[in-house]
Amino acid sequence: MAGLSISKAIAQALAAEMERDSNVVVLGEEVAAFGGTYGATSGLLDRFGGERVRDTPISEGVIVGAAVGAAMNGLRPVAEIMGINFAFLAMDMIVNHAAKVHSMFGGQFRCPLVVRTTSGGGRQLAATHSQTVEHLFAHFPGLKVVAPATAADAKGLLKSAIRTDDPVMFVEQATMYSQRGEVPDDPDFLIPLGKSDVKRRGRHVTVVAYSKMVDISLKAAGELAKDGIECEVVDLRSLRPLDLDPVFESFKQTNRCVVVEESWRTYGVGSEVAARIYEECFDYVDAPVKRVAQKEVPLPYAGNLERAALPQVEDVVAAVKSVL
Amino acid sequence: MAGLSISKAIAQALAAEMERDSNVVVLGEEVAAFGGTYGATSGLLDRFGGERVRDTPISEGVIVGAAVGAAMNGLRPVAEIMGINFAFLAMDMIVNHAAKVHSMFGGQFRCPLVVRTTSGGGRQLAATHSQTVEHLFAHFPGLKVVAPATAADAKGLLKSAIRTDDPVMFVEQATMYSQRGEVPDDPDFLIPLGKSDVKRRGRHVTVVAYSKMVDISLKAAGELAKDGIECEVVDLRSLRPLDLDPVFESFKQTNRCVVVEESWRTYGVGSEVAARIYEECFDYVDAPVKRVAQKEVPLPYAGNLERAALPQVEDVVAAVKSVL
Amino acid sequence: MLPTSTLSSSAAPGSNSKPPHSHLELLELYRQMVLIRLFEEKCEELYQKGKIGGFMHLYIGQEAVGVGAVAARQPQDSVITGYRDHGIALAAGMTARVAMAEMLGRVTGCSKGKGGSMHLADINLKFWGGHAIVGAQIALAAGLAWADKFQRRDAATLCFFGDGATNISYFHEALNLAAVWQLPVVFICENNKYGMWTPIEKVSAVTEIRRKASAYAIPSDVADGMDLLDVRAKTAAALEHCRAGHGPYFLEVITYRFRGHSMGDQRAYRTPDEIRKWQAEDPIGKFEKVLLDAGVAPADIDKVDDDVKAVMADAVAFAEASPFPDDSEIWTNIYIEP
Amino acid sequence: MLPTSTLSSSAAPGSNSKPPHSHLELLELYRQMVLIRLFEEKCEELYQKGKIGGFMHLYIGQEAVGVGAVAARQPQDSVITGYRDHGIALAAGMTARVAMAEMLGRVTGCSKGKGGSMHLADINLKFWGGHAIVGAQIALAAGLAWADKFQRRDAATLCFFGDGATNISYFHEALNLAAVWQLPVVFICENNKYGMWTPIEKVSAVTEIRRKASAYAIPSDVADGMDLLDVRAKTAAALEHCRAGHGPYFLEVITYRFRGHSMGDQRAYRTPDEIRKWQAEDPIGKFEKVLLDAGVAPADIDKVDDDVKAVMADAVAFAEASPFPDDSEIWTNIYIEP
Ligand SMILES: Cc1ncc(C[n+]2csc(CCOP(=O)(O)OP(=O)(O)O)c2C)c(N)n1
Ligand SMILES: Cc1ncc(C[n+]2csc(CCOP(=O)(O)OP(=O)(O)O)c2C)c(N)n1
Ligand SMILES: [Mg+2]
Ligand SMILES: [Mg+2]
Repeated sequence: MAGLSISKAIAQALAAEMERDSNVVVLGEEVAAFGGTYGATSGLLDRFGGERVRDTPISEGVIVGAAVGAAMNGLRPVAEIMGINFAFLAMDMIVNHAAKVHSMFGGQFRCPLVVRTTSGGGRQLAATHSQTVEHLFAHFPGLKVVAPATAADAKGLLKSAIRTDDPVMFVEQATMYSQRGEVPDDPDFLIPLGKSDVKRRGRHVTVVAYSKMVDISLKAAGELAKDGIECEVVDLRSLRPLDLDPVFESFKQTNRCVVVEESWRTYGVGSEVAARIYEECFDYVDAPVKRVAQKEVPLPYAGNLERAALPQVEDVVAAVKSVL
Repeated sequence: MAGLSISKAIAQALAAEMERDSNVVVLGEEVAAFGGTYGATSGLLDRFGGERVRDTPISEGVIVGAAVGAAMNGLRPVAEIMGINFAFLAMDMIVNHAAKVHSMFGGQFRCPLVVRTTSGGGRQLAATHSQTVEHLFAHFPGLKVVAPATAADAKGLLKSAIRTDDPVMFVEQATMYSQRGEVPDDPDFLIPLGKSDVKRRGRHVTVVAYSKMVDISLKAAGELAKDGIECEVVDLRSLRPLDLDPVFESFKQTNRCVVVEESWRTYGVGSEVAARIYEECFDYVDAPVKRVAQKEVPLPYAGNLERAALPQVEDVVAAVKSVL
Repeated sequence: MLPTSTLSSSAAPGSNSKPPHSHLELLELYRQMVLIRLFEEKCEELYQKGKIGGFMHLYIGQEAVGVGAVAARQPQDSVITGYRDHGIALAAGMTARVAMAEMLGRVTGCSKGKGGSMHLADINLKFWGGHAIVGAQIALAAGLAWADKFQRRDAATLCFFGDGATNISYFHEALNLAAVWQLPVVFICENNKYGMWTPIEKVSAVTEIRRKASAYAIPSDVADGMDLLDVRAKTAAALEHCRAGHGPYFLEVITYRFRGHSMGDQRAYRTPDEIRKWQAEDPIGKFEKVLLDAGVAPADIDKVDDDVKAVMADAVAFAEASPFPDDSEIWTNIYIEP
Repeated sequence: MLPTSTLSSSAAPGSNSKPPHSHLELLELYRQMVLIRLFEEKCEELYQKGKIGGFMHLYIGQEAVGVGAVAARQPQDSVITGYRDHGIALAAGMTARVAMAEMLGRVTGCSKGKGGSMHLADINLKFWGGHAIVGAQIALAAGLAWADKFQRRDAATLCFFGDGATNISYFHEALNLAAVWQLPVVFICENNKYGMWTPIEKVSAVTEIRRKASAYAIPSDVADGMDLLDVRAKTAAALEHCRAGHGPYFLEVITYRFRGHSMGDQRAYRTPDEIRKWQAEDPIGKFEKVLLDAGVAPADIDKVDDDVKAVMADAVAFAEASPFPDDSEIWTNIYIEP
């Protein structure tokens, strides 16, 4: 075990999988010579050479398009899209091709592709550069969508994402790269895709979150514990497949739930979690599931406006108190 | 009043607004010389000339991009994207630009743009050409998203969409163009955006739907009425703004709800409606809100598979019975 | 007559540098074109009867492009195209049975009935489909070729697309990437002058499509799409260029579709004169003359015609006798790992 | 010295067909460049102090491009660019006060603090922003110009973008549309040789960017981006072309950014030699010589320098004294109609 940043954990995962399988290749803007905008591909070019680690033009469509074609034809590409806000320019390739070439051709083709990208606000990048929209991709059957919250999860999940024969969107949160955590050294350390994880035990309220909101929720849980309120914090880790079993299990104890997401509330992850809780735990519901989310506005630049719009620890604290 | 097809109703709406405001222009693939793939722009070229009705290259990105720029600079473009499946290629322009130029620049710019497109399955077009994904666009504040279910609504809503100074996605269902209905002749016939509409009165179960699923739900309601089960069918008409007041009002009488949507269940419209019902009508809930949706698979070509995957009248009937 | 102004002088059939073709070889190429023609006519009939659904785009008139180009490939070379894919599929070696079963949505179809007309494919033939998002295959082709180059497979990719497709994003991004990474792709633009009902000059700033290749420093040539041997020779040369490690090549093929854009296309966007002029250039009729000139016996040609008819009758019978996929098949092939 | 091989012969400053410039005019152009330079240096300082947030891309070294090109426009002509927009904003007439207030996220900023560094704009100056999705402004520019042409406004659009942006989808689709519709856009590629840290030759099949324009039959020229008068003259000629109804024009401007791609860019992707060579071509220093050669008094130049310093001091004071937007401002400007 070693204290590693998320960015280093990702670089480790990539290196380990490239070591293990010579068909794993990395491509994207600035991933090679400069190791990625967030350092997550740092060191790979030196270690694996220019044929396996490739800088691309600013061409999001063909970055993913070429990766899909290469995946169909035997490679296991890890394509980086610098920000999920730019993934809209590759959306057709991700949802119409990566997600469908296997099924639409009756199972002939496979697309073992990982699209790594960065999501989230909080850096004063204004409306077009601050979105959290991984759940839009998670709407599409055929695609897997992963969004880790810790360094260890980032490593273990990314390694699984690279090994699975299905296409995966792997979404990192842009403000979290330097966050450190204990990460197993074992090159075969894997975390299965599609399994939620209880990040804190508690019996009063079930708090459901993923990505950076796990951190926010854990901080809120810390605050609340001071008042004797014990939250169980469930980290979804994958948005597709969506594993809500730990949520239901917890909810059957707590009878109360708060879902925390960084994106806008309407048509968000919280609504899906809420709807499913009512479907599966109807007799256990003591209060409406509460959703904490970004205010429904394009995120503004000014620091105070951005703070006012994004979900904060105190919003989670207030939401938990409101369902008690 | 006259019995009109949806396609004619749309052509009428376009003509009326073009007549009224010389800044309204129409662009898209095959919209001019051939009046649109579905005939919805038929007759416009002859009547308004080639400067106002323009065929474009197959360039979805710049179809919407040029429309956004033109909207900022004084025109009121109605851009047609031949199918919502191709709108992914224009998604950046729609969600990052059309939806944001007003807010991100502090209100300086306006973007009175309508993007008309076609959604839905049922024509054996296979996985990439059969999707129903308007709610993904409805996730974005700054955009309005409309999806009419009848010829009259299509006309009245499209006219409002063209008149509003905000950008609107206007989503028609591809199998419904020839469906006829009574449509007011009045050139100033308008239906306000963001208002749901009760399409059938009933006191036992609230059925919520939009676009083609309204039709399916009305047919199911007809069946159920034979057994003495009276459904109230609420047509959302707009997905953003989302007007759930009529749903809540109805639900407070029926205490039971089925949401019918053509797309996949996970992260769909049904989850949002369900979550909101619990938030707003918690004390009125007698049974979990039931969601009827497409099976979570990329839609296959073969007719029987397509039917098996898409929501059918009998699925709605069964769902309604299950919540009673 | 094909308007000569649209063709470079090097497009003359005589420029074919390959050794003269054997009768057998000529008959096989002829057979493929006739098979496509009859397959398409049968599809037309079955579509009108409601047995084929969805959108369907016929290849009639363009047979020499698919057959000529694919004939130039080695078995390790890949082929990919758009939704107008029946002809390319058959040229790539798909049997009429398997293709027709897919058309009819049967489980014996190449894509188990899940893809339909626009999504024929056979991985064993290195025929990667059949893609209905205009231009997407151009990006996918870059990836196919990248994998081949990476694996040092001595293989290239033949990527077909229409004139209309050259205006979409993917065309630009993929040609640039292919050039920068020196990928072995032959980009084959089937310039049939129309994208749906719109003539190329209304939507493309240049109508000599190969001029677009020069923006990526990709060498290019033009071929007469009504002349199978010209297409074949120029594709062969393009493949040699790729195999020699010189990166991508661009081939514009001047052709024409004799039917509408897709089934149900009754729009009057072409003059009867134009259509007649091109029909006089029918690639099959022209190639029949090549065969006769080469001394192939008319009886041998007739025999091919008869054989193909029999093959088509068998294919339709096979397809119609095949079961529809079981409804439970909607749940298969979504994910490889649960 | 600017490597001459990258410039066509017509790029020599002497080719400027405009009448000789008055001292006043020269001083005004000089003033704008100095204003940009000092504005950028101040931004750098304030960013390091944490007063400016987000991503910030400085225009230092490229001043002659924005000032020279925008100086050629008429008031009715539009201007649009990418995220590297401070210089263009100031050249378009935005005051340093309003620009600096936006940098600091104040409600007095041009975008009320909602846009920040990458999203400066002023509709009254027909400066349409500041767009941070690479290449998006190229598509928007086609639309701006379409509206102008449609309204018969006798106006054209100056659209700025980087060399890296020429590889993205929008570039291709927008240039083709502009050519087909004969839209009055001057496409100005600020070729500063790098997109982020990657040199152009690693990611673009052609490095003489103007070659890309020929795929759309758009006429092009190249200008020396370190020579304000050359940029201005060639932009003026391009605008004349547009105004005469001949459709779009493409101008490649060879330039260089003296700072990194954005703040915090400490990567060593350029040799000190290369940087030094270009710094020797500093557009402001060069233009000062032009002024002196034209007989402008050194004292007049010094006065401009002093004036600009005062303007900048005032701008920073204004911005810092301005209030942040009220938190409730998040709810404004989402929709125009509820
Ligand atoms: C991205 C996208 N936009 C639009 C369409 C609808 N569409 C299908 S085929 C076609 C015309 C293509 O023309 P061309 O590339 O010349 O090929 P051809 O049909 O002539 O073989 C269009 C517009 C589509 N399938 N995908
Ligand atoms: C679509 C998109 N992809 C990637 C980025 C990240 N990005 C911002 S600037 C930039 C480099 C652009 O280079 P160039 O066009 O040469 O402009 P320059 O910065 O040199 O002025 C990149 C890759 C982005 N903003 N948008
Ligand atoms: Mg064509
Ligand atoms: Mg650059």
